[in-house]
Formats: sequence, structure tokens, C-alpha cells
Amino acid sequence: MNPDRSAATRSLVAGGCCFLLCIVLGLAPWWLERASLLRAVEFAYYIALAQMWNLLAGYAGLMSIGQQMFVGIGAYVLYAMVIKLGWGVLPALLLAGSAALVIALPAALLLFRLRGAQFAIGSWVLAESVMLLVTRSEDLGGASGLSLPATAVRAMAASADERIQLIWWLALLLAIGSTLLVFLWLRSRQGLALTALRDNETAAAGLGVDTRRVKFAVYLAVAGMSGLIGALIFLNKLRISPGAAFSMSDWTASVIFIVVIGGIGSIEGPLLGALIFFALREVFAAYGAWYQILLGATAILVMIKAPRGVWGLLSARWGWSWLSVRRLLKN
Amino acid sequence: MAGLQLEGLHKSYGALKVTDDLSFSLEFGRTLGVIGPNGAGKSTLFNLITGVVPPDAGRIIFDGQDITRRPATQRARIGICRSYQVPQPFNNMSVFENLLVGASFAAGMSEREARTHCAQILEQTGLLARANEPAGQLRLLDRKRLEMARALAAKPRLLLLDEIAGGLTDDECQSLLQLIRSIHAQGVAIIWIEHVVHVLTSFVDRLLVLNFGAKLADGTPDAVMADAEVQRVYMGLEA
Amino acid sequence: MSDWLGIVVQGILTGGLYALFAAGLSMSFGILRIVNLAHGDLIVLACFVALMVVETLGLPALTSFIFVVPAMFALGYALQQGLLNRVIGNGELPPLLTTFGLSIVIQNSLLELFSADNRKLQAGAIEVQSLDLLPGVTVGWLPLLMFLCAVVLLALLHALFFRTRLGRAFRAAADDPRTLSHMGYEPKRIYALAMGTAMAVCAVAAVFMAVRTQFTPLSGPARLLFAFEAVIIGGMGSIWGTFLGALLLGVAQAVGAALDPVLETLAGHVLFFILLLLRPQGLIAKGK
Amino acid sequence: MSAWALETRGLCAWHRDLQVLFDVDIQVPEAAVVALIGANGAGKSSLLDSLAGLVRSRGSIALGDTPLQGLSPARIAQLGLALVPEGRRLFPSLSIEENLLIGAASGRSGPWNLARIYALFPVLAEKRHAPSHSLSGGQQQMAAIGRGLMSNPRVLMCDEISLGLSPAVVKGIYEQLGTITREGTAIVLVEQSIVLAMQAAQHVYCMREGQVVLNGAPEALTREQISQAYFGAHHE
Amino acid sequence: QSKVIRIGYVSPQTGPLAAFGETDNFTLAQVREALKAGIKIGNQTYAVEIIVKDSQSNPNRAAEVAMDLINKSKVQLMLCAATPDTVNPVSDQCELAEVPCVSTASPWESWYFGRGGTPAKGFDWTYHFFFGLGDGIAAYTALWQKLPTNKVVGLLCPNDADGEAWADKQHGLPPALQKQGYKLVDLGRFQSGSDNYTAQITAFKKAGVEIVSGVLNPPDFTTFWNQARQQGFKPKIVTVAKAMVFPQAVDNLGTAGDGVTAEVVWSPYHPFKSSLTGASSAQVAEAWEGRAKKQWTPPLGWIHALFEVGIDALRRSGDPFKAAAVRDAIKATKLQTLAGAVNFTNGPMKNVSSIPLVTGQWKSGGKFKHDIEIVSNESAPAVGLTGKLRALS
Ligand SMILES: Nc1ncnc2c1ncn2[C@@H]1O[C@H](COP(=O)(O)OP(=O)(O)OP(=O)(O)O)[C@@H](O)[C@H]1O
Ligand SMILES: Nc1ncnc2c1ncn2[C@@H]1O[C@H](COP(=O)(O)OP(=O)(O)OP(=O)(O)O)[C@@H](O)[C@H]1O
Ligand SMILES: [Mg+2]
Ligand SMILES: [Mg+2]
Repeated sequence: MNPDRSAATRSLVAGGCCFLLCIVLGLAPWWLERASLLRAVEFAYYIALAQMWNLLAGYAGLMSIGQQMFVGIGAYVLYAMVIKLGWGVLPALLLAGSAALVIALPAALLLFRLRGAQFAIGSWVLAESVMLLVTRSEDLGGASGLSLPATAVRAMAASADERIQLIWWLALLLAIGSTLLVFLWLRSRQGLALTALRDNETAAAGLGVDTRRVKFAVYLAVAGMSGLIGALIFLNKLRISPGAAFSMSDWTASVIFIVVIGGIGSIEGPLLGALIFFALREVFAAYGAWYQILLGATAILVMIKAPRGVWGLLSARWGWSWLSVRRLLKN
Repeated sequence: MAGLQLEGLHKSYGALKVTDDLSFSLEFGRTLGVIGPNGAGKSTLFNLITGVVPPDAGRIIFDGQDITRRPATQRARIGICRSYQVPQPFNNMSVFENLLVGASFAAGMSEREARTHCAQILEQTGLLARANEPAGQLRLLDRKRLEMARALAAKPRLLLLDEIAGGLTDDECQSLLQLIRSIHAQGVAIIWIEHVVHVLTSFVDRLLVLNFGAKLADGTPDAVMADAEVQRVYMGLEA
Repeated sequence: MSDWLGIVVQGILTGGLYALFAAGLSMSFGILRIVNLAHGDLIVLACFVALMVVETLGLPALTSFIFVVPAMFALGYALQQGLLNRVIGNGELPPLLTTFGLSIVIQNSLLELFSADNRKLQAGAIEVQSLDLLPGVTVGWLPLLMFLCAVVLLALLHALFFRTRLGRAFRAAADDPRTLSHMGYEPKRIYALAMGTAMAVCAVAAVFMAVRTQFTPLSGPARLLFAFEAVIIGGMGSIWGTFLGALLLGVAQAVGAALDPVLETLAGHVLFFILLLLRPQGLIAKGK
Repeated sequence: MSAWALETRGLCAWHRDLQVLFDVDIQVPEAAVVALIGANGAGKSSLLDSLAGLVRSRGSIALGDTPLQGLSPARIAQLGLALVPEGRRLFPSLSIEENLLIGAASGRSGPWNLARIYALFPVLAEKRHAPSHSLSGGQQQMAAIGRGLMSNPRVLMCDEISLGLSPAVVKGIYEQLGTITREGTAIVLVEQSIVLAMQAAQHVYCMREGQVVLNGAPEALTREQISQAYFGAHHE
Repeated sequence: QSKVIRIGYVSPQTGPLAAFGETDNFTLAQVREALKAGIKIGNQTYAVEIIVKDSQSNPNRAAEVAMDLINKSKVQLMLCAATPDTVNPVSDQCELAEVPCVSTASPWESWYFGRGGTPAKGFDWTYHFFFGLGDGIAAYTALWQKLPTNKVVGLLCPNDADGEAWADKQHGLPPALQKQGYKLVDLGRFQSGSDNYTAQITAFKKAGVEIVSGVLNPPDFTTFWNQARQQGFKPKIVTVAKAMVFPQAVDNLGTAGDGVTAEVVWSPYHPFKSSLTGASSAQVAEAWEGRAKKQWTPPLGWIHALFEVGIDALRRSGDPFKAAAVRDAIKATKLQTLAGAVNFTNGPMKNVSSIPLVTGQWKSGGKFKHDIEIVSNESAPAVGLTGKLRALS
């Protein structure tokens, strides 16, 4: 069989499997008990966050360690809308995403003047600054934060089960949506530009790729999605405080961990990374500090032994590539 | 004048003058060969024309517009494309995708147009068999071909070639020449830097010799090659 | 008026503390090109080393340097040779993630060993003695000592960099490790020595920090951001730039705090962004 | 006791997966000048780099009787094989004098020290405290050669020794080659100018596509042969 | 012997708040020992399983483990403790999931108002006992009355949840102190972890502050206190919440710890007994000191009390598997615990019970490096005085 053909077939099969998987996952409320479903929700939003950071750092080369900023902004916008203005949860969710996107614009103008390590630290400083501003705001509950009134949450759906169902579907939508976003982005013209830019920025510019605009677009899209994800996360947590919403360790460090363990610069990597992260947590979280030591050691080990992550290792060993974004020339 | 025009370009790196008051012009449809010793500033000249580095002084005019301050991206879009002396492929993309970048962004084609266009160029440049291989795995010669092919895919009006024939066998040189001739026949202006002088002289209308960033000689190939100074400085032959 | 003077003077003294924290970071940033996220935790580790030295040997706190500095030098050397040398040279991400992992490992290992209790080194009377520097401006001996120590230490580092064979090799390794390697130096060994030196500087910062306030295994990260800000404001790898950056940060925070305590940290961040917009390469940038 | 200061047998080298040298055999006599010529990309720099231990290679390399294969670049430098790299690669953060001093790191004893280098290239003495980037290309090349000599090497390899230098400077540098070999150091140089190479060298190797395609004493080679070796075709 | 009752317990055992969870294992061992034979409810005996989760001092994690306990372990009762960062997210999860929950070790105002409670409307499923700001203020002012001062108070509150609650313009220290004729100097919330308190010290010196108060983390107080003395600021009384509650933190100040005053929620001198084990405060402290080879700390008292309240409610619930029954039992709690009386029927707000609070002064050179002396007990006379307030030099 022609190798291109077999690759195409493989992609098709993989696509079909993904679709089936989505359906099965969509039906999860009927085959998963509530606790596992809640766990799955968390899994789903970590996948979404990981895909977004991967798009940002792995593809556009923007090494941000301040993504918690957008998670926090999205979450706070949701709370403000629901508590202060009495909005419904769903419209507030959408607004949260848009707000993060809008705020990303000036942030990008500021941060894009910085390069490499400077950009990384700059994004962190900016996130801290936004957190300090929120901490100062009495309307947003200051440092102690806000609780989502139980009434507003109950208004989402009649019973606890239905509410969790709804949250699961939203989380699943975000996980699939962000994976699909990365996939489609890379398949699109913009994706061509993005991969070219990652490989060689000068050569890409010399071939008409507007490198600045491409990065801008990625930064904004990722910010918007992160805001949306943030809103969903805190919809489930029921309570927000600046430390929780702008937590670097929860919304950026863990996400970087997932992406890098799985394999940066591939769509499969974050999925695999999230699996590994959650597996480690399920098994070892009860060991407290030892679990944390294990996580740290895993990160170090992967960096030394497999800088392209576990997926990099597998795909090099077995030649796997499931969600291929390659453009093949067919005769 | 329609074409490229350089007026009093200067570029220094620290104390090192790499382009020193350089002026010349080239009309569309014409060809120019550039030679000179290593480090004479030939590749830098390309960097200036394509906008990779900004000049310290002087103007660059293309097709009647002053493009001195335009970014590289825009210059590519109005038809200035180049190959790199040290090949700069997009290593993680396939050969075909490398070409698609130029066709999609510099030439602004739709994906469908770009696909046929690029396939055609792959055919012309003899890379068709390698179309779906990652560019990072190409051997040197194929890398050089890819440089050329990628520039062509961008549908240039001014094509800048930086040492694409070095290391080719005679036969390969001939087929390369043929390819370049056919591109030239479509009205593309070409500036070509090459150390393989006989290949160059058999093709270009005009030869420019650079030394220390300045023009040493400029004229028809025969006249320039006969110049004693050029013989001495460039070929290292004492007259 | 003298209020403001006092506030600025205290800001400068705080800047001295930041400079101590940032000096080692500046070295790993400038020479090794590592964004060292474990820097704060390594300082805390040094605090615990100091604590153990003081507790087991019964030395006065401020003389624990004698043991802590060489111990941290050895640790830095081993860390670089055993771990970090394997991950540098492929962009920022691998070392960044490695040091991130390291940070978690150090924090939690210390937690296991020493629990989450607050600790402190007792330096005795000097902790609260003070002198009238200017009319109306009273400063403590300890902060003053710390500041002077920072100045001396940075001057020593400067001398090390610009007056010694090793310093020459440090700078050359930052420029071009490959070329350095065929000058007969092992760049990895040079890197290890640089990290060792950076950690020795951390040791000094740590002893002061341990005397100055209470610390726990988790006190590291809070210090990290300011140190990074100082390094970047000052300019990558410039020792005096880092010092200047640290002082500016200290003063900006002190003045911000005097306007409204909530502005303290924010004022530092704002200064950081303003300076970066004006001089992205840092205040004292290396010539190209 | 080997007859050669430096000798390779069957040397192959790779950049990542790309093989750039194919079974290269080179012999450098003691205290002689050997020139490498060849078109761009022929593999001259790759050859010098693999001798210096900077690129992955296979095959045997011997400096006198000492096998070098598998040693680190630093070790190779310490054993007395110095490289003046293409593009000079002076350390921009260091002054000229510091650049020279760094060359002395291997601690080998011999005739070369700061004073001798300054005597060889007087212009460097004037600029000893200047940062390296403020020097002209020719001066930088002198500094780079000086830095290589500071290690008192047994063999000094110079890549593109006259690159970017005015004819007068090139002449000056070539005149000093004799001084250097008289002190017992053999020189391997990569040179674009065939004429210069022929004048200075006792033996010439011509490379194309990673292989030695022609070698011999300059007197024994004709222009015809060289042209053919260079371009793989007749030069009309 | 049929079903097992599950109790979920969330506290910070690792992370910056780990000092609050330090005694958990010891207390849990005692509780488990007391429940070895199960508990008798109605005429049934049930085994009790206590499932412990670590919040890692992280509110996000606290919410997650609470969800886990509710949905996976399906606990009948949730207990949680220590700072708003733990008790608020856990309580919120329980409120929504309709699981009875009792919490402690966080001033009740930040638990109540911080979660959106109003005097009119309380919560359905969540209950909290601890002292409140009002108790704190009463205890502090009673303490300060014991020495002649100019009644100028310098306030130090960081911009965290506790700091905001103490400095709150409606429920916090400022209005109460003003009412009693104190003059307050407060520059505003500062960032915890600050290295420089010159602005505050300058302002305090200028206003002639003689009393310093606030709610601080140990490192912040250490930095402030050292700087204050370096800069020649010498107040007569320093009373800080949180920072000076744990003896270890006081020891770390060296001689500077002597004479600092703090609130005392529980001490070995509290004349209370455990309803669960019958042990007295002194006995509990002694047992801990024997086991851990460390000085007693207040969580020994309140965590023990938390389990007392929980078990007591289960006993009275009639059916521990009926959430509403357990909830109603909690609501009707009137129990004498190791930390004093917990009474949810007459608390300052719905769902809240406040427990006795006294103030103490640290004194160096006893059995341990520093020992606390109870120097003021106006709001809880049951706790006897053990010393007399001294002014700081
Ligand atoms: N970014 C840079 N910084 C400093 N110097 C540079 C830079 N780029 C080029 N140069 C210097 O400018 C000079 C001219 O370089 P250029 O690449 O234009 O030469 P060239 O004529 O193309 O030579 P070759 O035939 O070897 O390709 C060289 O001396 C080179 O070292
Ligand atoms: N780092 C590298 N990665 C991949 N290929 C390389 C690398 N360096 C050199 N090459 C390739 O190896 C081949 C030999 O290059 P080399 O630099 O040795 O040639 P050279 O004879 O020194 O040419 P020049 O006269 O241009 O310096 C060239 O085709 C070049 O493209
Ligand atoms: Mg060139
Ligand atoms: Mg070369």
C-alpha cells in the first residue's frame, strides 16, 4: 500500500475513533458515578488548559508563565456577573471568555516587546499585578473572595445530578473544543504559518508570514479560551479568592507539567500528559509531601531522558502520529 | 523605473563596514550576478534587500515604492524572495509544506491553488519524490534545491539566489541553469550570488563585484572578468 | 521631609537584601542562561543548612557563613554537573522545567525533614541595635551590615569576573561555550563552578534572611519574583545592573508603601514594566 | 614514533544525521604548512571541526602518537591541537588581551606568550584593552590566530585564514606563517585563494563533497587539475 | 453492627498553614481510640470511619478534596478546620451538596460574611464555632485597660482574608475601638511577605502609638518587630493575633518574644474536659508533649472540640444516615468541650457559636523557652489568670 494512503487511512481511522470516543464521553453521566464524573470534569479542563498552553508555547514559541491571569479574569468576571448583576451562569460564562480576550490585547502589546526569558518573567509579573488589583477591589471580595450563592448555582439545573451533568458537558465541550481548535488551527493556513514560524522565524518572515500577527492571534485566542475555562473551573469550585483564581501553581505550573511530560509541540502530548498527571495524583496524592517530590522528580527525569515528552518517545519509537496535521502531496 | 533600485546603502556591524555606499539598479526581467571574496557583504546585500536587517543609511526602491522601512513580510508579499546560503528549511515540515508556506503567504494563493502550484515546482526542481519527507532529513543537495524551490513557490518578481550551485556536478548545474532560465523567461528579475563563476557568467546579463562592501566592478560578465583588479582580488590570481 | 528621606533610605537598604537574593540569580541567568525557578528554594535550603550548623555546632549565627558558603558551593557544583548541564543548550524550556521540578523536590524534602514550622536564627543584640545615620533617620545595624555585605559581595563578584582567570572563563562561556571548549576549558566544568559560586552567594543571602525573619520550607518562591525583576531591570548578566535594579525596586516599593501599603508590591511591578518599555535590554546592558 | 604531526584515517563526520565527511585521510608533517582548498560546502570546516572534537566523527585521528578520537574538545586542545575557527569567534565580552589569555588556558609551555604575540602582531598591543568587536576584520583574525598560538600548539588549524581580509593584511599574515612554523608548530589552513594556498603550503589537499579529491605538493599540481577538482568540471 | 458512619475531615497538613494541622494525627489517634467500640445511636451501634484529606493550604485543593469526600466517600458528616482558605471552600461545597458540616479555627465573621451570609439569612447545612472579632476586640481592650496608655493603637493587617476581616470598617476592629475611645492608626492593607515596614513604623512613631495590634503571619511580625526596634519605635503593648499563637513562632523571636501578648483560644490552663475522652486540658497537653516531644499548641484544643461536636451531633441525630437529622442535631448542639461550651442555639449569628477567649502574655524562661501566662480573662472568667500584664520595656 502507498505510504501516504496508509497514513491518510490511519488519520481517518484515528478521527473516527476520536468521534466515537467523544460520543461515549458525552454519555458519561449514564455510565459514571458522580464522584468519577467530577474527577472527569477536572481532567477535562486540565486538558483544555494544557492544549491552550501547548498552542502558545509549543507552537507559537510564547513561553508564558502567567496564564493564570486569564483563568483568574474569566473566573472573576463570571462571579461578578452572577453575584452582582444576577446574570445566568451560561451568558456569564461567555462574557468571561470575551473579557479575558479583550484584556489580552493590551497585555500582548506590553508583553510582546519582551523576548524569551524576559517575556516569561514579564507575563508572571503582569499576572501578579492583576491579582494585586483584584485583591484590592472590595466589590470583588478583596483578599477573602466571594462565594457563589447556592441559589444561583441551583438555578442552573434542578437537581445536583443534572447540574453536574451540565458542567461535565461544558467541560467536555471545552476539552474537545480546545483540542479541535489546535487541530484545526494547525490544519488551516494559519497553522502553516505557525509551524513555519516555530521552525525558523526569519525564513518564515521572508516568505510573507506576518509573524507578529500570527503570535498575536494565538495569544488572544488562548487568553479567551483560558478565561472560559477559568470561569467553568470556578463555577464548579463555588468559591473564589485571588490566591485561588490567580494560582500560578494550579493553573500554569501544573499545566506546563502536563504539556511537557506528555510532549510539547504535539496535539497528543497534552492528552497523554494529563493522563499521566492524574494517574500519579490518584495513586500517590495521599502521600502528601512525598507525592509532590515524586511529581518534581518526574518532571526532572522527563527533561533529562525525554525532552520531547512521553509522546515524543512513543512516536519516535513506533512512528505514531494520530492527529496528523501534515499536508500530504497526493499524486 | 520598474524594478529594484538601491541608493547609497550603508550597513556596519560595529566597526565593520559590510555595505559601503552601494548603489545599483536592476529592471524587471534582467539578471545580475554578484561575486566577491568571502565576507565581502554579498549575503548582507540580500539581507538588506529582503528586510532581514535594516540599513544604516540609504534607500531601497522596488517597483517605484520606497521599501526601505518595510518589514520582511511585506517585501515578500510584493514579490521579493530569496534562497539562503546556509539552507534554512522548516525542519519539522515536509518539503511540500515548506513550499506551501511561500505560496500561501507571499503569493497569497488559496490552499487549492497553492497545492497545484507547489506540486509543479517540486516537479521542476526534481524534489517530487521527496515531497512528503520532513525537510530536516534532506541531504545537502536537496536542501539547496529546496531553498530554490521554496523561493519559487512564492511567485517572486525579484528572485535572490545565494550560492545555489556550489557543490553541484556539471550535469546538475546544467539542469539548474535550465530551470533558472525558464523562470527568467517568465519575466522575473534575478540576482544571483555564486562562486562557481563559469555557471554564473553563462547566464547573467551583468556582473557586479563586491569587495569590502563596496562596488569593485560592474558591467558585462566578460568585461568584469577581464578586469585585472577582479582577477587579483577575487580569483586570487596574480595577473 | 525627613520621613521621606527615612523611607527612601530604608528602601535602599531593602534593595540591598534584594541584591543579595538576585546576585546568584543574575549569575545563573547571565552565564548559564537558566531561568532558575528553584533559586528561592535553594536559598531556603541554605537557611536550613545554616540552622543546622548553628544548632549542632553552637556557633553564633553570623559566623555560620564559614560552613554554609562552602557547603552551598559544593551543592551548586554538584547540581550543575549532575543535573543542569544535561538540560542546557536547547532553549529556555528544559532548564526552566527542570528547576521547576527541583523547586518542588526541595520544598517538600525540607518539609519532610524539618516540618512546616517557622524557624529563625538568633543573632543576638545586633538584630535590634541601630544608629542615627542622618538627623531623623535611624537605621538598624543589621540591615546596614547586610547592605554593606551586598556591596562587598558584588564588588568581589565583579573582581572575580573581571580580574581573574576563572571570571574570564565565565564570561567567555556565556558568550560562546563551543569556542571556549577548544581553548582547553570544559565549559560544563566552568558552568558548574559558576553555579557553585552563585550558590555560595545564595548562602550569604540565606544567613541574613534567616537572621532577619522567620522562614519555613515554603518561604522561597515569595522571594523569587523580586529577584527576577531586579535581574531583568538591571540587564541580563550585569552584576552592577542587578544591584541597581534591586535598589530601584526597593525604593519603588518603599515609596509605594508610604503612599498606600497596598501599592508596595504593585509599585515595584509598575517600575519593572516602565523600565522594560524604556530599556528592554536592561539598565546596564552588555555591549554587543 | 609517527612521522606525522597530525594524521587521519578513514575519517567520517556527521552534522546530526547528515554525513559531511567520507573517509578522509590527511597527513600533516611536523612544522609544515598544509592547505585545504575546495568550494563552499566542500567540508573543509567540518574536517577541522571534527579534528578539534567539535562534531561527531568516526575513524582514526592521531596527534603524533596520541589518538584523539573520542576525546573532548578541551582535552584535544590541551594535547596541543589548536583551532582558529571560521568567523574568528572572539569572545565579545572579553578584551583583546583577555581573549589572548584565554587561549593560554591549556598551560602548555612553549615559545608563545603575550609578548611574542604582540611582537608578531604589533597592532594588537595597541588595542589590547579594546573590546573585540571594535577591531577590524583583519585585526580580529590576528587576534584569533594569536589566541590559537597562546596555547603553544603542536598543530594550529586556521579556518578561512584570509576571510574578509584586505590583500595587504593577508600578505602580512602569510609572512608570519614562516615565523610560526619555525617555532615548531605545524599549520593546517583552509584557504579560498588557490594562489595563496599554493605559495604558502608544502602540501595541498583539495576537497569536494566531503572527500579529498586531489592532493599533492603545490609544484606537482596543475591549474587544470585544481579547477577540475574544485568544480567537478572543466573551467572554460 | 451494620453500617459504618463516615466522617470527612479536611485540614491543611502541608503547605504554609501546616502548623495548624501539626497536631491532627495525635488528636485523631485519641478520637479513634475513644470510638474504638463504635458509637451507639438509638439502639444501634455504628462503627465510625474518619477520612482525612489534606488541603495542602490551597483553597482550590480544599474544594476538590471536599467534592471527593462528598461524592466518592459519601460522608455523613464533614468536619474542617483552620483559616478561611480551608473552611470556606469546604463549607461551600457542603452547602450545595446538602452535607452537614462543622468547622472551626477561623474567626467566624470571615466564615459567615465572607461566604455571603447575612444577619437575616444563615446557611442550611454548615455550622461554625470559634471566637469572633467581637470577642477578640473585647478581650484585647480588656487587656489594654490594665496598663495606662494614651490609647493610640497602630494597626497592622495584611491584605489576606484574616487581615481584611480584622480591619473591616463594619465588623472589624476600627469601629469597635473608636467606640471605646481608642485612636487608630492604620495605613491600609499591606502585602504579606513584605520586607520593609518603614512606612508603618514612621507613621506609628509620628502618631505616638503605644499599642500595636493586628493579625499577622509569623515572618511578617518578625520583620516588623525587628525593624521597629531598629528604628527606635517602642510601644508599651504589642498584641497580635495568629503570629504569636504558636509557641514555636515566639521562640523564634528570641528575647524579642518576651512580653508579646496574644489571644488564647485554648491552653493547658483552660479548665475544660473532653466530652469524648474525659481528659482535661492539662492532660491533653501533657500527652502531646510526651508523644511529640514538643510544646503544646492551641490546635490540640480546638480540633479535639471539633470532633466532640461532630460525634455528639451524630449521637443525638437518631439516624446518622439522614442528612437532615444530623443537621438538626448540629443545630441543637449544646456541648461542653475541651475548648469550652459550643452552643449553636444562642450564637451571635445563625449557624455560629462563639467559644471563650482570653489573652495571654509570653514569658521566657520556664519549662519551655516561652510559656504563656493568662493575663486577662474578662470575657471568659472561667479561665483563671496565671499572671499579670507587664509593659514592654
Ligand atoms: N549579524 C552580524 N553581525 C556581525 N557581523 C556580521 C553579521 N552578519 C554578517 N557579518 C559580517 O559581515 C561581513 C559580510 O558578510 P556576508 O555574509 O555578507 O559575506 P558574503 O559576501 O556573503 O560572504 P560569503 O561569500 O562567505 O558568503 C562578514 O565579515 C560577516 O562576518
Ligand atoms: N551545523 C550544521 N548542520 C547541518 N549541516 C551543516 C552544518 N554545518 C555545515 N553543514 C553542511 O556540511 C557541509 C560541509 O560544510 P563545511 O562548512 O564543512 O564546508 P566548507 O568547505 O568549510 O565551506 P565554506 O567554504 O563555505 O566554509 C555543507 O554542505 C554544510 O551545508
Ligand atoms: Mg554569503
Ligand atoms: Mg568553512
